[in-house]
Amino acid sequence: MGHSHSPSHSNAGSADHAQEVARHVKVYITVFIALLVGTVVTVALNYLHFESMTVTVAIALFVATVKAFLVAGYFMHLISEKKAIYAILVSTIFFFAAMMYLTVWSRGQLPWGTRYLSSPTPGAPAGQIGH
Amino acid sequence: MDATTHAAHLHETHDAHHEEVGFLRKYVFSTDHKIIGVQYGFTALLFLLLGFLLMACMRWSIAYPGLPIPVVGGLLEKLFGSDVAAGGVLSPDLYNSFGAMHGTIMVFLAIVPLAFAAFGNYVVPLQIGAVDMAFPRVNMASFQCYFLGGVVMFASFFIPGGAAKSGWTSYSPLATMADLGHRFDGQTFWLIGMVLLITSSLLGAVNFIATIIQLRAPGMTWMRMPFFCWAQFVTAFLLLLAFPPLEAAGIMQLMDNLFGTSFFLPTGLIVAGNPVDVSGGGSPLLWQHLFWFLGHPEVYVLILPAMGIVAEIIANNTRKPIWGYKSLVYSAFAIGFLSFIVWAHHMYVTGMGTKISTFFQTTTMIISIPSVIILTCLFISLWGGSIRFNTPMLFVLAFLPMFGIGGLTGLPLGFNYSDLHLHDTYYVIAHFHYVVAPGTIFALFAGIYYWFPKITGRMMNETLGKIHFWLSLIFMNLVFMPMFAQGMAGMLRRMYNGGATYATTDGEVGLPAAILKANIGVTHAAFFLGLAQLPFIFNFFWSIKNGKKVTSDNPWDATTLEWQTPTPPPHGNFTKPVVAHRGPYEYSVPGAATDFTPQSEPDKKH
Amino acid sequence: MQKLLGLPELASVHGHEVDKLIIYVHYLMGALFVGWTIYFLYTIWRFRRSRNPKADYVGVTNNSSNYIEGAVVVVEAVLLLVFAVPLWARAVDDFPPADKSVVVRVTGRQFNWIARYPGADGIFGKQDARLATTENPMGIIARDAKRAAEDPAGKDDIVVEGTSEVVIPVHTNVIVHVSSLDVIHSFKVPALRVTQDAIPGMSIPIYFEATRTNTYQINCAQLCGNGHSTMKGLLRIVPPADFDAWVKSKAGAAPVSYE
Amino acid sequence: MEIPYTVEARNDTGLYNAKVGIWLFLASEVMLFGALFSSYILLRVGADPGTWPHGLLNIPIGTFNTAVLITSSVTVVLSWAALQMRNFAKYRKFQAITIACALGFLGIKTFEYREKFGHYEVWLKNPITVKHGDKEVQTDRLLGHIEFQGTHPSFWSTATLAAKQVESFKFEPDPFHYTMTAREMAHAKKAAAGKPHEVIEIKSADVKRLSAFVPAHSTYFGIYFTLTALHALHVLGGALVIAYLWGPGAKMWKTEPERYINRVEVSGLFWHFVDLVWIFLFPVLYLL
Ligand code: HEA
Ligand code: HEA
Ligand code: CUA
Ligand SMILES: [Cu+2]
Repeated sequence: MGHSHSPSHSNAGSADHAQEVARHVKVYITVFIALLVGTVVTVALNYLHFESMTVTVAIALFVATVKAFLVAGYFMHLISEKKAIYAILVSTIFFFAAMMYLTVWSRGQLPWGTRYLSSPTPGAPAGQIGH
Repeated sequence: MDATTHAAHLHETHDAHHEEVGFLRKYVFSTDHKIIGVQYGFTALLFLLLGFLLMACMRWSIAYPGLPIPVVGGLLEKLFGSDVAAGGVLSPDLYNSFGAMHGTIMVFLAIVPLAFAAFGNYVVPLQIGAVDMAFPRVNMASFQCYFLGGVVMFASFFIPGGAAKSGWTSYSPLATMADLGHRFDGQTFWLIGMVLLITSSLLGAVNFIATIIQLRAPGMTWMRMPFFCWAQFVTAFLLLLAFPPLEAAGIMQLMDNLFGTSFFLPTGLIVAGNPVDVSGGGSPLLWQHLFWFLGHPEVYVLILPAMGIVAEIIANNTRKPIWGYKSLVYSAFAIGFLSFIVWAHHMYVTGMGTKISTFFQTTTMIISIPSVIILTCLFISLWGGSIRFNTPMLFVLAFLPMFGIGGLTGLPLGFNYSDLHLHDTYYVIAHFHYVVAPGTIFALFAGIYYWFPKITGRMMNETLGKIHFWLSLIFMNLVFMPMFAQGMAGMLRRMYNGGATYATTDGEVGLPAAILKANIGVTHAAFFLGLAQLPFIFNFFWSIKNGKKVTSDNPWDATTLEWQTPTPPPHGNFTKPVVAHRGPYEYSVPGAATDFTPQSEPDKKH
Repeated sequence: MQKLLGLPELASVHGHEVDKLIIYVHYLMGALFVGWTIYFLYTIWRFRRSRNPKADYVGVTNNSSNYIEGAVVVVEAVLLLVFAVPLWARAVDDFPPADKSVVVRVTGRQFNWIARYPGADGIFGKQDARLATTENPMGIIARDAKRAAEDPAGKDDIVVEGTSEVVIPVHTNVIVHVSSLDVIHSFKVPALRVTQDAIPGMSIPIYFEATRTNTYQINCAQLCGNGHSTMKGLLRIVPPADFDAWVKSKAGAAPVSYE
Repeated sequence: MEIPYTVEARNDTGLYNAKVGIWLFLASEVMLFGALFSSYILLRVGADPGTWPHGLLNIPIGTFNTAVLITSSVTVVLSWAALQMRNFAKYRKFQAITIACALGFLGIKTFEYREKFGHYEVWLKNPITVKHGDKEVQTDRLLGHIEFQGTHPSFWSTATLAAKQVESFKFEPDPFHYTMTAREMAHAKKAAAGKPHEVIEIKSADVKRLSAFVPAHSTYFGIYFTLTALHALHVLGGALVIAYLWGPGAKMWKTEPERYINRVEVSGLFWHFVDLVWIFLFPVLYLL
């Protein structure tokens, strides 16, 4: 389906092109509905209040990611996009992941005995430092 | 904001300049990549001068703390008031402002605009045989953002409280608290200026990448691109992906300064014995991570274009192909890629666990390898050449060992354990100045001497050029070499009195007298370094009018496409459509008529 | 070599390793620098235009460069894996048993250092930043008129403020918890080869064992405002006996303040 | 002089210039919002217990706004499809909806902001007893609304009390506090539903800290306002571009339809990205 997306409008208006577009319109509508459903699902699940925060986060982010793929894949027609674009996006995502992961990781990765102070600061026996 | 300008400009690429254009449209609001390149060049050189002048005042204060600055002292007092420059003496506050602004101006307003924007704009489209950049309007917007950013930064000197005082790194909480007296303080201006400069770089980066991907002339395959274009290509990606995080951080620090948020302010801050009335809960280290996520790639933004220039000029003046063109390209990519994951080597002493420290030490060591490879290739390229020692080549030859020294001294900093002793000392200052000053600046000088005839149609004066070179080389080293010793001895940076506080006295062990005395020598060397630029400045302006006219479009007998255009190149660059038939550095091809075969020259065979 | 590089007087056990690493790295740097400089000077002399009018299209054909680069890789790998990484692991992971060490909390503020010892009971008192006053800059609860009763442990803490003096015994493991009240400072003692940023909201321990009795300067190695260059502290390394005597002299006494 | 590939695609890359440009720009946008997301995570992981508000945003409205934005996204592609079908009228119809949605989104956001600015947390010097749902609790931190001289002021802070020399003010405490778990909060709200609001009198002297739900309230609201405001700016920007193409820019449809379609596609790509960012913002800020 690539050619119809890449703006090779030479054949624009021609019958097969028309069908092509018509088919995409169907896809768009389906995606649209899927997105709405996804939203409703996330919100609904949220009202169930799972015991563990992790589950809530996991589900919410999972659904969000799926929605993101739908938008990027179909609305932004990435699935039929050229590989130059992929190269750019993949490296971007990698660097973003690196930034996020290393930054957050380094927060926990501290010298032995390091403490984050909050007011009030707990006193500590000189004997036992650390968390 | 940038969203609109960008998206809007994206489309209005070529209704630009059809009609006969007037002076304003031609020189001020031009969309021609060459004019924009020149605009960038001039502005950046002026900022380079400003950066130097700030530093000159700092150097005086370092050598003679408490003594009024000669010549400009009175002026400073008039400009900045007697509370910070009483009797022309630099107060610690003013010193900190100058220090922060010297760094900021040199990096973001002088070298990057000169190396990336100016040379990139002028040369890249010519070298790949394009008629212009892909998005001329965006290109113009990029320069305007840069100019605005420069104005904001410059203006910040004259607002109540003065310019930013917290180092070019602007670490929180200091950046937020340095100037609590004023709502719109220098730091706020700094942040606004940075957002403008970042926007400018982003627009530029998008433009460069799109241009190189889309507008290469027929036959200009990727592996036929001059290394300079590769360097700019990688650089553009660094700017594109590393700058936004700093923009985000800038926005957050702006919120901290103006709206009392606590992104970078931890719980329980106590200033002068009083609890600070903020919510707290923020993280000072978050700022450092986001800053250095830009900060490290930025330093390669400073060096890659320089390496590009060096490669061009070496090939041209050794009259032989660059040795290991492919490894150069791959190394540039390796550097680009790795530079995103080494940033925390600037944060070794903030307290790092074993794992994270090991990770960043390892990546830091790995990233030094491609630099080694690049330098090795450039060194080996000299072998078997027929070397012409004209001014550009002299600067380029000097670049090699100078960058070498700067780079090598990066290694002891790259290990967490040895950085324990060297961090924040003048060793670091010497390390990176060797790379950016006798390194990058020399490469830029070389580039100016090299492309000057293409831009103006006249050569710059060789004798003055050689004087400029030798004096600069000598004094650069006299300025920065002693700093290694000072750093090793433990002399710290960012001290308005050059560490006088830490002099050894009877009863306390501190800095040896000799180390502190060196400050005086360095300062004078720095002044002479400034004087050494006069031949250049004179040569520069004089040659525009009176330089020796070039006899051909290709005065250096070069192979790359920019020399196939008329001199200076008209709007639209090439008079006839160009096709690249061969690699970029076909010098002294066995059996060829001349010792250079331009890329555009068709093969004899068919 | 120490002298050649101009490293300052050394007064700690681990500092020896720091110097060793610095020196080894400089051997590598020196080798590369000298080697390449010689090659460089020879080449530009040998292949100058007047002596070599016709350039050689091919240039170097052997792959000696690979060996040089390979060598650099190997040496760097050794320096990293054999020295840098294990040494750092030791510096941040295997602290000496704190109950057999002298533990100090050093807190930076604009523009001096506050040293705090747990006192006879060996327990640091609690702090509450919201209690901070000019008299009680760290908001130590035991020093707060209203809430002193809450935290007896803090009573006998020894707090040395105003003089930026830190007193420690020689030949003893010392653990220093570095922190800050306002902006980021950095606790650096060149003679001990230690540097640790003092970051508000965090308390980060470092340890060392001093090898000489002497008075060394504590530097603030992080830009912290207009007083940064004058934020000098003094580290007094004294014989253990004197240290104990000093502690006794302070114990119980009202918090020392020279302000 | 003509710059090539502004309309037709370059055959080795298969792309026209603006397409490359916009995707590069979006890549940088990913890093921009990515950095803010990373900060959000770091700040949240680092937050002291009881200092990270949750459940204070208006979920139904947020959900509705999400739907609005998704709708605008689909109308954008549909309008683009219509153009490819050479159906200009239909294109205009769909983009009109898009623009309407954009304005709607911004309107709703403004309303949400205003709601927050008038909603307070007050930290008291010593605990008092209030009803959380059906049970009495001792607490020194209350959420609720200020009533002062018959008005419900916004943007008050600890400083305001001194500045305005307020001795005391009326306060309608909410029947819950974010130190509760989500479930407890929901329960407390249900229990309190329909019951009349108790109003208490608070002396300024007893107030340790007072803050409306503004960026300064906490790092949570700080990042919430920063992210959503930055996103709103993007919505505004995108809407302006689309509106421009819809109105004055539409001339080009007569002269260079292909280029016009490209412009619409590119502005669309930007719009979808803005939508995509919100798809993450909504659950992260509203639900977690
Ligand atoms: C263009 C700029 C540039 C470049 C290229 C580099 C290159 C490198 N830098 Fe540098 N660095 C800076 C600019 C730069 N740096 C700046 C501005 C700072 C300070 C910021 C601040 O705090 O204000 C800094 C600080 C800095 C630090 C933090 C120090 C501290 O604050 O404690 C570290 C630590 O790892 C580091 C490491 C390195 C390394 C390993 C390289 C490597 O990439 C180097 C690799 C190169 C080589 C290994 C050379 C190889 C040479 C040969 C093989 C031939 C030699 C031949 C002859 C000499 C004849 N740098
Ligand atoms: C690219 C970056 C760059 C460059 C080129 C320079 C160039 C120089 N720097 Fe800079 N410097 C920094 C980046 C740079 N610096 C940074 C980031 C810091 C840290 C700041 C901080 O601590 O926060 C710093 C800090 C710094 C310090 C330490 C201050 C301190 O810690 O207290 C010192 C001290 O000597 C110094 C000196 C110099 C000198 C002597 C030069 C010389 O090399 C200058 C050479 C330049 C010239 C001689 C001017 C030539 C002018 C022209 C050619 C103009 C021509 C004009 C026309 C034709 C119109 N610099
Ligand atoms: Cu404290 Cu510098
Ligand atoms: Cu770095």
